[in-house]
Amino acid sequence: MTDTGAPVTTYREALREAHRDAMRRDPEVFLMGEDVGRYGGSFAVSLGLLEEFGEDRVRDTPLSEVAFTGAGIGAALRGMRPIVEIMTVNFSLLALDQILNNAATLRHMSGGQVNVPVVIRMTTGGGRQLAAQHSHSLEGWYAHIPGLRIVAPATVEDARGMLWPALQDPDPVLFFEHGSLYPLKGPLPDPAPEVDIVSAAVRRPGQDVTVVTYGAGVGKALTAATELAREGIEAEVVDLRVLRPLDDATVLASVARTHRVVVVDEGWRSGGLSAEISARIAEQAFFDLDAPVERVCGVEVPVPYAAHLERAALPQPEDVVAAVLRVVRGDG
Amino acid sequence: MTDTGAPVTTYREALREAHRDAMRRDPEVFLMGEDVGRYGGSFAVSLGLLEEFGEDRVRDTPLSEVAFTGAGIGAALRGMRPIVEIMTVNFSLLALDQILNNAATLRHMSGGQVNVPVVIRMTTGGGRQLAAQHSHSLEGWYAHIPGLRIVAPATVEDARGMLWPALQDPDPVLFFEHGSLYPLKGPLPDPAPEVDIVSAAVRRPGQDVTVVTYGAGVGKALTAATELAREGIEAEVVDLRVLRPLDDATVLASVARTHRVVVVDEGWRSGGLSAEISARIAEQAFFDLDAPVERVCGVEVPVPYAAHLERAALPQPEDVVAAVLRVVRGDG
Amino acid sequence: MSALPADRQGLVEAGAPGMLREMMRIRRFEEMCAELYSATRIRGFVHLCIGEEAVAVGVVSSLAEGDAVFSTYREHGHALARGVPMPSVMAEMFGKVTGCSRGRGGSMHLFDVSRRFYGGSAIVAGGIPLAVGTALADRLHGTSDVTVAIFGEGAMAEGAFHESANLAALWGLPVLFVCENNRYAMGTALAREHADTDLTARAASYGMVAWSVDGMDVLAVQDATCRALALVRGGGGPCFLELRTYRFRAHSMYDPDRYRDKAEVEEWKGADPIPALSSLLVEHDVLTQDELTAWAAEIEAEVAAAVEAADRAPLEPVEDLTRFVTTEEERT
Amino acid sequence: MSALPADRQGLVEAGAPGMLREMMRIRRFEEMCAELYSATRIRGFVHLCIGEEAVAVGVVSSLAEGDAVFSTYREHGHALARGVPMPSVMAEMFGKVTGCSRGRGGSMHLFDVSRRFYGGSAIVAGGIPLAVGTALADRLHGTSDVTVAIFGEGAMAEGAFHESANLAALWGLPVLFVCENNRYAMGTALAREHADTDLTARAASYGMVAWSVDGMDVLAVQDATCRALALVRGGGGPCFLELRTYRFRAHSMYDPDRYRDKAEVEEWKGADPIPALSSLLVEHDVLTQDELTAWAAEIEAEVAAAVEAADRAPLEPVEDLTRFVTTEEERT
Ligand SMILES: Cc1ncc(C[n+]2csc(CCOP(=O)(O)OP(=O)(O)O)c2C)c(N)n1
Ligand SMILES: Cc1ncc(C[n+]2csc(CCOP(=O)(O)OP(=O)(O)O)c2C)c(N)n1
Ligand SMILES: [Mg+2]
Ligand SMILES: [Mg+2]
Repeated sequence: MTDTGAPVTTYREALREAHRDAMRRDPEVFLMGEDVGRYGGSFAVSLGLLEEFGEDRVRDTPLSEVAFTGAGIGAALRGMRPIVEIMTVNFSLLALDQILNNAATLRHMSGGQVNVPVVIRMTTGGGRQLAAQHSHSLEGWYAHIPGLRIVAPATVEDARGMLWPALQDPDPVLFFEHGSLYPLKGPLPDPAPEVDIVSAAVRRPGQDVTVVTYGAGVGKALTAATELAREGIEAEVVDLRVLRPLDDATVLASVARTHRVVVVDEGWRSGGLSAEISARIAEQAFFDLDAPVERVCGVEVPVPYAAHLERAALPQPEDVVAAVLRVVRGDG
Repeated sequence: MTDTGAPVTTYREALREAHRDAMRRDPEVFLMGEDVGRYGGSFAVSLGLLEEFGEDRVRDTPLSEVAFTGAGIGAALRGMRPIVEIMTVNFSLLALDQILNNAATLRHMSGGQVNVPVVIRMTTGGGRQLAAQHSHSLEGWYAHIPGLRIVAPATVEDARGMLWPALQDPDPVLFFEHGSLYPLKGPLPDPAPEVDIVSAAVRRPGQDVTVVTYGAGVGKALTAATELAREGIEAEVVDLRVLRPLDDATVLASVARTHRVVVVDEGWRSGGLSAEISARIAEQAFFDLDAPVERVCGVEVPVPYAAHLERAALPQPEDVVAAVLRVVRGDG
Repeated sequence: MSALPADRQGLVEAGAPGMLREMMRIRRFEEMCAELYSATRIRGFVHLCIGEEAVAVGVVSSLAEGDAVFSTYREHGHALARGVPMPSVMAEMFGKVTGCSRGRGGSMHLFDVSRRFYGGSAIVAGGIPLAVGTALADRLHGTSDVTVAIFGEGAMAEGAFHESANLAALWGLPVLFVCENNRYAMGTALAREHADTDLTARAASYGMVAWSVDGMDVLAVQDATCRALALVRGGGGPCFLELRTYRFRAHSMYDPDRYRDKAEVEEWKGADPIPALSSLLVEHDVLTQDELTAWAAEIEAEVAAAVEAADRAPLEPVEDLTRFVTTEEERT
Repeated sequence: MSALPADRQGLVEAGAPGMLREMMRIRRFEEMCAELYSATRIRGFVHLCIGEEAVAVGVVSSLAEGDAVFSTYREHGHALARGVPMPSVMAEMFGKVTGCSRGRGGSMHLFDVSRRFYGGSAIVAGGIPLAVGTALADRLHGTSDVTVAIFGEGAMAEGAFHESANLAALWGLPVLFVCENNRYAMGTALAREHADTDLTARAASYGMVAWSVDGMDVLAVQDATCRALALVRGGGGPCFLELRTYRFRAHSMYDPDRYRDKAEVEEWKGADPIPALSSLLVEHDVLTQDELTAWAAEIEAEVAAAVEAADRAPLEPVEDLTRFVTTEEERT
């Protein structure tokens, strides 16, 4: 993004600083998960936090996703502000029952007696040759669950800014960090700006087509937009930021301007989040659309290890370009 | 459905007969799950099977969804044809990792070396005042997973007929029985007709609107269609039958005739299967549509216990009627 | 009956009369639930603890005010013993807004957070991890509160139990694990659930102190609970109690109870905790038969009043369906 | 070194020379993997078993042809010891179509079903339930095959381990549970993973026979494995072996290994199974130094040839990406 003169940092460091800041501000905040302490976090997000905050507040857990996720929910019931790190979305399946049937449900089921202000962070996505069991993009599943808020920071600023409002939310928030973003560099003003966990953001304006995406898709969409600009097509890139509840207004406002949409989502196509975006646009802006909404998604295969196959399995900028050309020019 | 003179049976009995038949035909078939034996199955589907087939082939398991689902997958790897009964979709979350990361993935990840011919059956859905943790409709999540086939019998004939082809499938098949359907009565010719696990079925023809649904939605849609007929609107009811891979052709053929669509799905609206149906229709039949696709879905709340609230939370025939009127007449 | 010295003064000091009365109250309440279920005034799943009242009363009456309780779907007794008012429990089962969970939870989800009664969980073993979490919070907050996790012997086969037991023991958290061993998980007998039926050995393998107690003897249950609580409260880490008991009724109102010998049921009925303690107290001149008769009448009236109040109580307006899904909505 | 009688004949009869050579082969192969990883020829996650070769060789070389193996992501040694050809393992890591999983699996997912080597699982403990399933199938088929489930000590904290151990023991299935206790799960030391670090006691609590063995002594591992296999094969139900070992390298190629004392690592390197057995065999005149040198050269050549072949091997055509997701596709 543009040079603002602000100091440059990485997504990883921004996340780490967000943790440090939250733990300094609120003694009820603590971090818990596999290898968040002595190892420094499997993606080095929490490096140094154990040393600064001690064992009580930076808790290494055994390989027990059910128990420590549930324990985070339980501590939240008691008014604490736990950050549970589940290493990756792949392992979160083991704890999905806890997230759905407890975190998301207890408030409603108890008639409003409890709050569950837990934040559950996890890495998501593919692209690093980690093969089928380690490359899932399942945030779309979580976005299906009433009672949860789902955020997916795509920028350094959001990595730095989204944690604090997530911790302030009285309800459970899931926090998805795409594994390829940790080394991402970007400017971060000091003091770090506050951001919301409510709205989508237009990352690049354009009048010819709306590209709706989030997470690692944002960078790919921006790359595609640069390419398209060379062909005289100005794509507007909308970063959803929040996957539940979806900020329809920002998306629809863009569609009202461009009349054409491409949704980019690394998850498998059938039944993915992209389908929901597409369905909502069709429902709410049917007569605005000049062409059917296109989806650029993960191919419906378990993600393979081999680099060339993995690349082919995941959306790439050239796929976005091709889809935009289809919706703009009606190319087949 | 129409009176065919065939003997009448129930969905539950049809399922039981399907099990009996499969176990008689193929010694590799066995049934395993919580309380399938001595208790007779929590919904009495397997009543009497233990007595007929013995403990080796009708196996009561401990409360260990991970282990017995995984064991079913393992036995399938070895060429057996296990039927794993997970009491309800709600508990299947505990075994979701096994289903996604093993059953659905092993074939691809091993480069085609293995098959996983397991059938996993479970009850789904709400409507019986079982409250939030026991009323989920999550088959849409499973329909997102490449490598699985998902079936959802809505009729007595399908309850009787779908199990055998599911067992013949060399890949994993998930079998969703809506909890409200077990007492459903319907005709079943003797011998039971063979059915496929590939195609959708038109359960009622009509030229004014297509109602796409499955499972317990079929009965509700048919009730709505009867009501609508009184107002001169002929709804075509499409029973998806197979939720993955979706039979687009049958749906699109109907849309090409009717130009209007209502999707009925008990699952929560955002990110549900209904979104995928809607998105596909928009993608493939955009210029056929005279109105945006409407979705009639579960309200986005954990399903409440109280009867009147539960009723309001789930799609009802009158909601289908209202949606059809909106798409047909443009009523708001 | 009890292994404890049963002299008049000992019985009075132990609070035996109050515990007897509480058991009678729970028994009568549940008998009424069964009647109301048959009359279709209560719906959903209802699991009675008739026969197991000594566990509910012995354990829960030993708790301090600040202690927390996580129970199961078989929790009427625990809720009443914890002081959740009978009318609010009954109203909950009627699905009324005056119910302790506003009618959203039903029999399986009784909540009263003002009494630190955290429900009512219908995913077997799903509440246990939460108990680890409140205990963690209490420890980090420096209180001396204990969290009690109640579950059946069937639940111990679930991974959630294992992970939670290990985590609580590893971290030395103030959790009292209470296993109601009623010898069956639905229709599956103990010996078909656990490779080793010595449940205290299983618990001890996590380094917890574990006892096995006659769960039909409320005085023994109380004594063991008090000793265990003292240990846990004193910082000794978690404890485990196995309470050997039996349910006199079927698993739920749906269960035809085909899997147990009538003789076995009858034998256990001989150990019914209520008549045994009644006789003991009359024998030792702690109570007279007239007092017992008076109690029965009072309880009858209390139950009748609860039913009547529940009957007359209002339903929550359908418009409020989506309340309590998230907290934000409440604010607006 | 070994507790076993170590005379010349005993060593020869135990096959010590062959086991030494196999350990050398695995070691050299893995050193090469590390080099190739640094050279970015291999990608993804790679977990080396350097230091743990005595476990791989001692266990796997004791198996009969029909026995099945389920391993983890740290499985190069198991695969090679099982006879999976080195070129096909190396090609797999290069992502080539000649790889044992056609390049789809990578280092974490080596499959060779012709040798009943069922991979390579990257969800910790996720493969253990499958082993219960193949053992069940083998039992139902009346074979005398044993399934070996290999996992780390960290995996024993997962619910999947608990459920599987209980199920296998409950049903008396022919499973050999092999725990590679290398004292760390990523950066988390044994004592921070398990409340009770006596892993054989944990296993024994399921009623299984369990031993603890010096995992740095290939002869001791072999001896224990053979005894355990005899027990399991004889119908004694599952057995459990804890093999005490240590990884000399970091957890994966990503791990900066901050959590261990250098001194601890050095001390364990003193127990390196390869030089110890080499000396023993030379001492007892079973081998000469020249023979060892010749082996090293042969192995060097074998590894080099595997690398060269992998390098020259073709990639799978991108068009084949969606093969092997389901079997149907193969048929067409
Ligand atoms: C995870 C899960 N699996 C299955 C069920 C269905 N189910 C409800 S209660 C029950 C038996 C539980 O037995 P136990 O833990 O001994 O408790 P009890 O009912 O005897 O009090 C089963 C199988 C469930 N609710 N949750
Ligand atoms: C369910 C799950 N949780 C976490 C991880 C991340 N992870 C991979 S290996 C590992 C440590 C496993 O330790 P152990 O079982 O002792 O095996 P070792 O690596 O020491 O051989 C962890 C935490 C995972 N792959 N799966
Ligand atoms: Mg029980
Ligand atoms: Mg380890």
